[in-house]
Amino acid sequence: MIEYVTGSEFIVLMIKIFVIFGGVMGALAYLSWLERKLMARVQMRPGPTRVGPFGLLQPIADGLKFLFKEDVIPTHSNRFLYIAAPIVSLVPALLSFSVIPFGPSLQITDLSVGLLFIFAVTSLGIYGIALGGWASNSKYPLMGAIRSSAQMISYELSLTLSVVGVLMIANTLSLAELVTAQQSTWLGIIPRWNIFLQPVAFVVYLVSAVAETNRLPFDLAESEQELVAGWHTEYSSMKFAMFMLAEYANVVTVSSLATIMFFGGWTGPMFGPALLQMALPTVWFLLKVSIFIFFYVLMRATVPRFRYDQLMRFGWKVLLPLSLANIVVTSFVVAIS
Amino acid sequence: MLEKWAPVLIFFILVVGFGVVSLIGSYIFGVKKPDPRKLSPYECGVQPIGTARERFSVKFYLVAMLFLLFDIEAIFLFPWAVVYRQLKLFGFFEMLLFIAAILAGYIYVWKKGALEWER
Amino acid sequence: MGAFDSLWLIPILPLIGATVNGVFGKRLPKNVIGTLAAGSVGLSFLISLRAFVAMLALPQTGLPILRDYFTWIQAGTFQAQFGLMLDQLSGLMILIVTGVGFLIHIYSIGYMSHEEGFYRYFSYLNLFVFFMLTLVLANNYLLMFVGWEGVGLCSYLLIGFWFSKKSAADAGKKAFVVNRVGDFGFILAIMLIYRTFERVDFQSVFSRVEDVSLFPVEPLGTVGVLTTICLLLFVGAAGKSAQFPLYVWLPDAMEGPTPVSALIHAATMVTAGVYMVARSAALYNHAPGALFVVAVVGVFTAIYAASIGLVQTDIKKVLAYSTVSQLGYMFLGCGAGVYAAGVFHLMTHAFFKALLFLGAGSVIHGMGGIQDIRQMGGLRRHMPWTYRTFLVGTLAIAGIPGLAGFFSKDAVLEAAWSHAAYGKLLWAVGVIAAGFTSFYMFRLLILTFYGAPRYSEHDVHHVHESPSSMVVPLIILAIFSIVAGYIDIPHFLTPASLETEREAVSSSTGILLTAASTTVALLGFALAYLFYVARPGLPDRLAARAHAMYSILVNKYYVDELYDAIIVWPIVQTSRELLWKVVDTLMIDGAVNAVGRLVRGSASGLKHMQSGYVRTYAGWILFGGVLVVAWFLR
Amino acid sequence: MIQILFFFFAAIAVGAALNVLVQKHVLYSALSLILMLTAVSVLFILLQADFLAVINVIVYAGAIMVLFVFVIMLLNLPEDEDGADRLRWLKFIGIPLGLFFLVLVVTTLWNLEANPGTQPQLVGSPAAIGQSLFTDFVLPFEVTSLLILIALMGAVVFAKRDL
Amino acid sequence: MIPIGWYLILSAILFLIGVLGFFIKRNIIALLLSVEIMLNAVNLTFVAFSLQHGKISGQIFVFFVLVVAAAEAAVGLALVIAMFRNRESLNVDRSNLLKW
Repeated sequence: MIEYVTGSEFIVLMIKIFVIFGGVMGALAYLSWLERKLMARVQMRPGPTRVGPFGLLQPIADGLKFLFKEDVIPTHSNRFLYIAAPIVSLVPALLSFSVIPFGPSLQITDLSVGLLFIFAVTSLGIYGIALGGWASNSKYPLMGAIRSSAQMISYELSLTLSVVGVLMIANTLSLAELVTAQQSTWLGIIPRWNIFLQPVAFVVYLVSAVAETNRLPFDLAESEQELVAGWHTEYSSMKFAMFMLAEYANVVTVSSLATIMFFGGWTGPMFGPALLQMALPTVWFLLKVSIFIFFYVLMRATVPRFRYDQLMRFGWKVLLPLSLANIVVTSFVVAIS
Repeated sequence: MLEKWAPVLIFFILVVGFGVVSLIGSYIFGVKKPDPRKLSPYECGVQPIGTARERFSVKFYLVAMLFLLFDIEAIFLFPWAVVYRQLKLFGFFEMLLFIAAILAGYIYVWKKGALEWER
Repeated sequence: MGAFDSLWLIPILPLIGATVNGVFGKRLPKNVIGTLAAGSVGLSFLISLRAFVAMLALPQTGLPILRDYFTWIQAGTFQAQFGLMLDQLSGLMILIVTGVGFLIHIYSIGYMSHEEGFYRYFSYLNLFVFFMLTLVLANNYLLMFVGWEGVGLCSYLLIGFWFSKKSAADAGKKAFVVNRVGDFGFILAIMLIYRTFERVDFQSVFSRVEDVSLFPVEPLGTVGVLTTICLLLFVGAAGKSAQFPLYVWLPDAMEGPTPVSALIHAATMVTAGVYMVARSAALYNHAPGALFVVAVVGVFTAIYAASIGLVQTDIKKVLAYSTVSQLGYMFLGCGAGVYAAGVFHLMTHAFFKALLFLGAGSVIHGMGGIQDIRQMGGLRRHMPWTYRTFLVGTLAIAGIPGLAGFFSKDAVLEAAWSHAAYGKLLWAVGVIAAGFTSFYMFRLLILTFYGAPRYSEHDVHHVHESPSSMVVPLIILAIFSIVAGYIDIPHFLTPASLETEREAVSSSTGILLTAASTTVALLGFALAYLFYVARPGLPDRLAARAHAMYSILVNKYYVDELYDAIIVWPIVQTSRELLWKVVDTLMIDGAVNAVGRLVRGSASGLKHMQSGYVRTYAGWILFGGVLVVAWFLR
Repeated sequence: MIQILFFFFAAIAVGAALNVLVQKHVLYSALSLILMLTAVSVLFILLQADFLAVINVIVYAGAIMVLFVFVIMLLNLPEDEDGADRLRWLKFIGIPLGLFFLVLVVTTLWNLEANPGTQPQLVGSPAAIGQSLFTDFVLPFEVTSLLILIALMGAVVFAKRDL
Repeated sequence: MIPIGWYLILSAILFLIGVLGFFIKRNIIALLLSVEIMLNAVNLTFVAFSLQHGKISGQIFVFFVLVVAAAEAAVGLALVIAMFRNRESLNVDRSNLLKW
């Protein structure tokens, strides 16, 4: 043990962990800024401008504000669960980053079951929502929590099934191997990305991912006009911040997964000096992810919300059969080729 | 083997630590001015009526149940997909049979109206 | 697909028909049921025909055609395949079964049109055809036995088709029980065959019989074991083909619908015994003793049944005894070693006896159910087509030259004559039986169709010709009854190893024999004419004069009564007095009741364990589980 | 190191399992159970069964326990079990019996002198499991689908009022 | 390396806790939870033996146990709902009609 901890490998690992953790936390903070700014642009508003240039210091100000806000715990709530819920929500959301490959070597650990690991930890995130709503002992949060968790598990199904088609082609559950499998090109130009082989799976994945993260047009859980703020209506200060952080983390996770599975992860054209070559994959990766995030925000700004029955019907009666059909067709094609 | 998992454990401790520390920080730095109105459940400004612990439609249970059973199926699909190229056509047909059985259940559920949210 | 690749379709098609009709028949309209039933058999006939024609084109060495479909039974070294075998013999048989069967299906559509259980009838009939084809096409004794039992079952079902009528139900039971006696012989024969040859398929058995050194002969000796096998097989054949003394079920089987009598009890099932003997020719040829028994039983049955037929008054009973008698002929032919003659007669008999039965059915249909020929007469005018075809049938069975029956009967008698030891005697008895046949058939014809009507218009409202669906099959069968004799069946069949070596009957002797049998046939006709046309009072006076003889004949030699006294009555009495009152009531019921009391007594004590609380049940489970673990870890 | 991990997570598992029994409100019991099975999953990892560990979390924590939590939240039970326990005597039989069982097992295992350590060569990778599951265990696998089908139908029939 | 006996003892302890849960708890959902504890304990033995014997089949069994657990949970909880509808209570001791 001592050798392990003092070994150079361990030090590299710790550096990786802190780089990724810090980077992710920073990115999540600035995601809120990005979202506010973009939304405002779409609505012909300037967005945050006061704190720092272009409001760039806004997230820091927000964070400080959260820290100093009064922490309200409603009287009739189940105190222990009420406090535990935000952590239960945040920890799985952040834990996913331990296996995501941001670059060829910028990955904390490459598990042989990496993809399933992400599914496993995100499936735990549902407890944060369910318990948060329940522990508040209030009507809107409970309603929002139940709705939200039902929605999440409904779409988690199609999300899980849509991935199977990709796995049939790649034959691995390790995220790093998933990326390297897409490294080569067809005809020297077209990258060998799975999006070209599994377009249906990608569409199903994308829709499910939006629903899974409770974002518009699937944000039924917190639809402001009906449920105030959904499961976190009663939450304030740092606990609220943690719910928000978890949501953004989930957005980044599903976007990263989409990049890894369908868009070749960190692969991309290589050029320039050695130092640049080291950084390029991570740049490509972040670029692809940010396109997804951009898309998310635009969706939020433009698409109207579903009705709950439409939402459930869409998930169960359209996406689920579609993903099953995709599996059957893919397996047939793979089997005969 | 375990070397692969050790970083996960470290990261886990880090993340939990972050959560706990920030909660404690908020507890320390936060203002505390409790007042019964503030601590009562939010109900758009009016006095809360009745208990919040209401019973919900059984449909939510049905959704969770369906999810559970389909999830089991998905779990079988993962190892299958990973070894699919070795199994060849045999794998295709055995999974076809499996999916057919599940599909029968799906159609049953659909026909029984368990997927309807309108009513 | 080659002609032989579709061999399996031949039996399967009727099975499909039977299944569809049996399962969905209740909801189908009658014309669909009829079309389905007749169509499946008709299709089967066409496939059979194609296979038959293709088989004719093959060289002799290419036969038989064998198809193994799957291993049916596998137990230790014992193996039975589900396999079919096609050679000249089975090819001929499937043509007869499907061809005659098809015509009778067509006929039945008209005949049964007003029946309640229309679908049930056709389902049974199709099932019967399936089993019969299985029997005929089987490539081993065990599968043959399946068909054998299957046709027995269908026969039982069809005889008892009008099961609400006690006599019909009883007749069905009788047929079943009597057949069981024969089947028992067959089962024993199969066991002995397996024990001797260690195989049950025809090919291996027949090839091993040639090589005597291969099979164990203890304790019976080579000839002894073969004779035993053959005799046991013949017991089976006698049961199915209604030979003395197991013929008693067949006349009673006339309780079934008439087309059934035509199909099962004249043309197909009853010939299964003959087919089996002919199929086992390779065995019989090595067991001359058994062969002689076959001949003697055959000829005895021929004359015995014919003599009963002389005095019967029920139109179907006459034909039934005639059938028994003709089956005796077939066995005579086989027993004399000329299997081809027996099979030849089997074929011609299938045509004309089916024709006669269907004709009789047509008469009964027209008369509104009356079967007693004493109440008929003069039907010639009302039912011209029935009359004409019936006449053809009569001429054919009586052995009038030029028709089918003449040739085949001649072949049989010639075979009998050529028998080494008792040829002349067998021939003489056969000829007398032929005379009897001729007499009772013409008697039947005259009493039914000639003279003045003896029925009252009060009983029979409107005597009418039958619908065309019934008449057309009659005409077709009549044509076959005429032309079938010209087909040289004996020559065609001989290659199928059906022949023993014998000196051929010289042509001059042959002509003499033919002349003699023809004379006897004409004599029978003349006598019938004398008795029932020229001097109508004569039969009664003769009956009065030879009263004892007459009553013996009318009462069928009191065989049924004898069976009743010797077999049925003792069994019934033993069952009632000993088995029921002592064994069942006292011992079995007593034991059962005692067990019941014990259980109830202990249960009323133990029931308190069933508290209804899940957790106490779990407690018991834990208790048991811990005991088990403790047992293993002790 | 690995022993420390084992004892740590074994302790969590046992503690959580005991907590399932101790808690008055069944929702807390369910949450405690989730903790327990997560600990068991970690033990699976120590036993080189990575795939099963992840699957265990996905199926148990992600699906089965969600179902439990849903039902508990839907039915919204009162905290205490009503009425006196009429079957209190069961504890006095069940607990000693269970402890006897435990003593039996533990002594047996403890006395197993030639107690070999676990062998490290076997890895429960998804590919290995898939290979075995879809070739040697095809029949159970297909039968499983029937089990799921029947469970589906049964659950719908029981739970849905207006059928 | 950890001796397999440790795993088995741990599994036995967990199993025993599940069994005792069956005797102590009266809430039917708690009983189902106890069953899940027992199933998990059994899974642990399966995996331990799988590693011990170097055979993957032990892990396959766990797979099937998971399926059974899922089916049991789905049907069992459906029964719970049906029971609650009729009795407004989840106390198993109140459902004791199934007796002599």
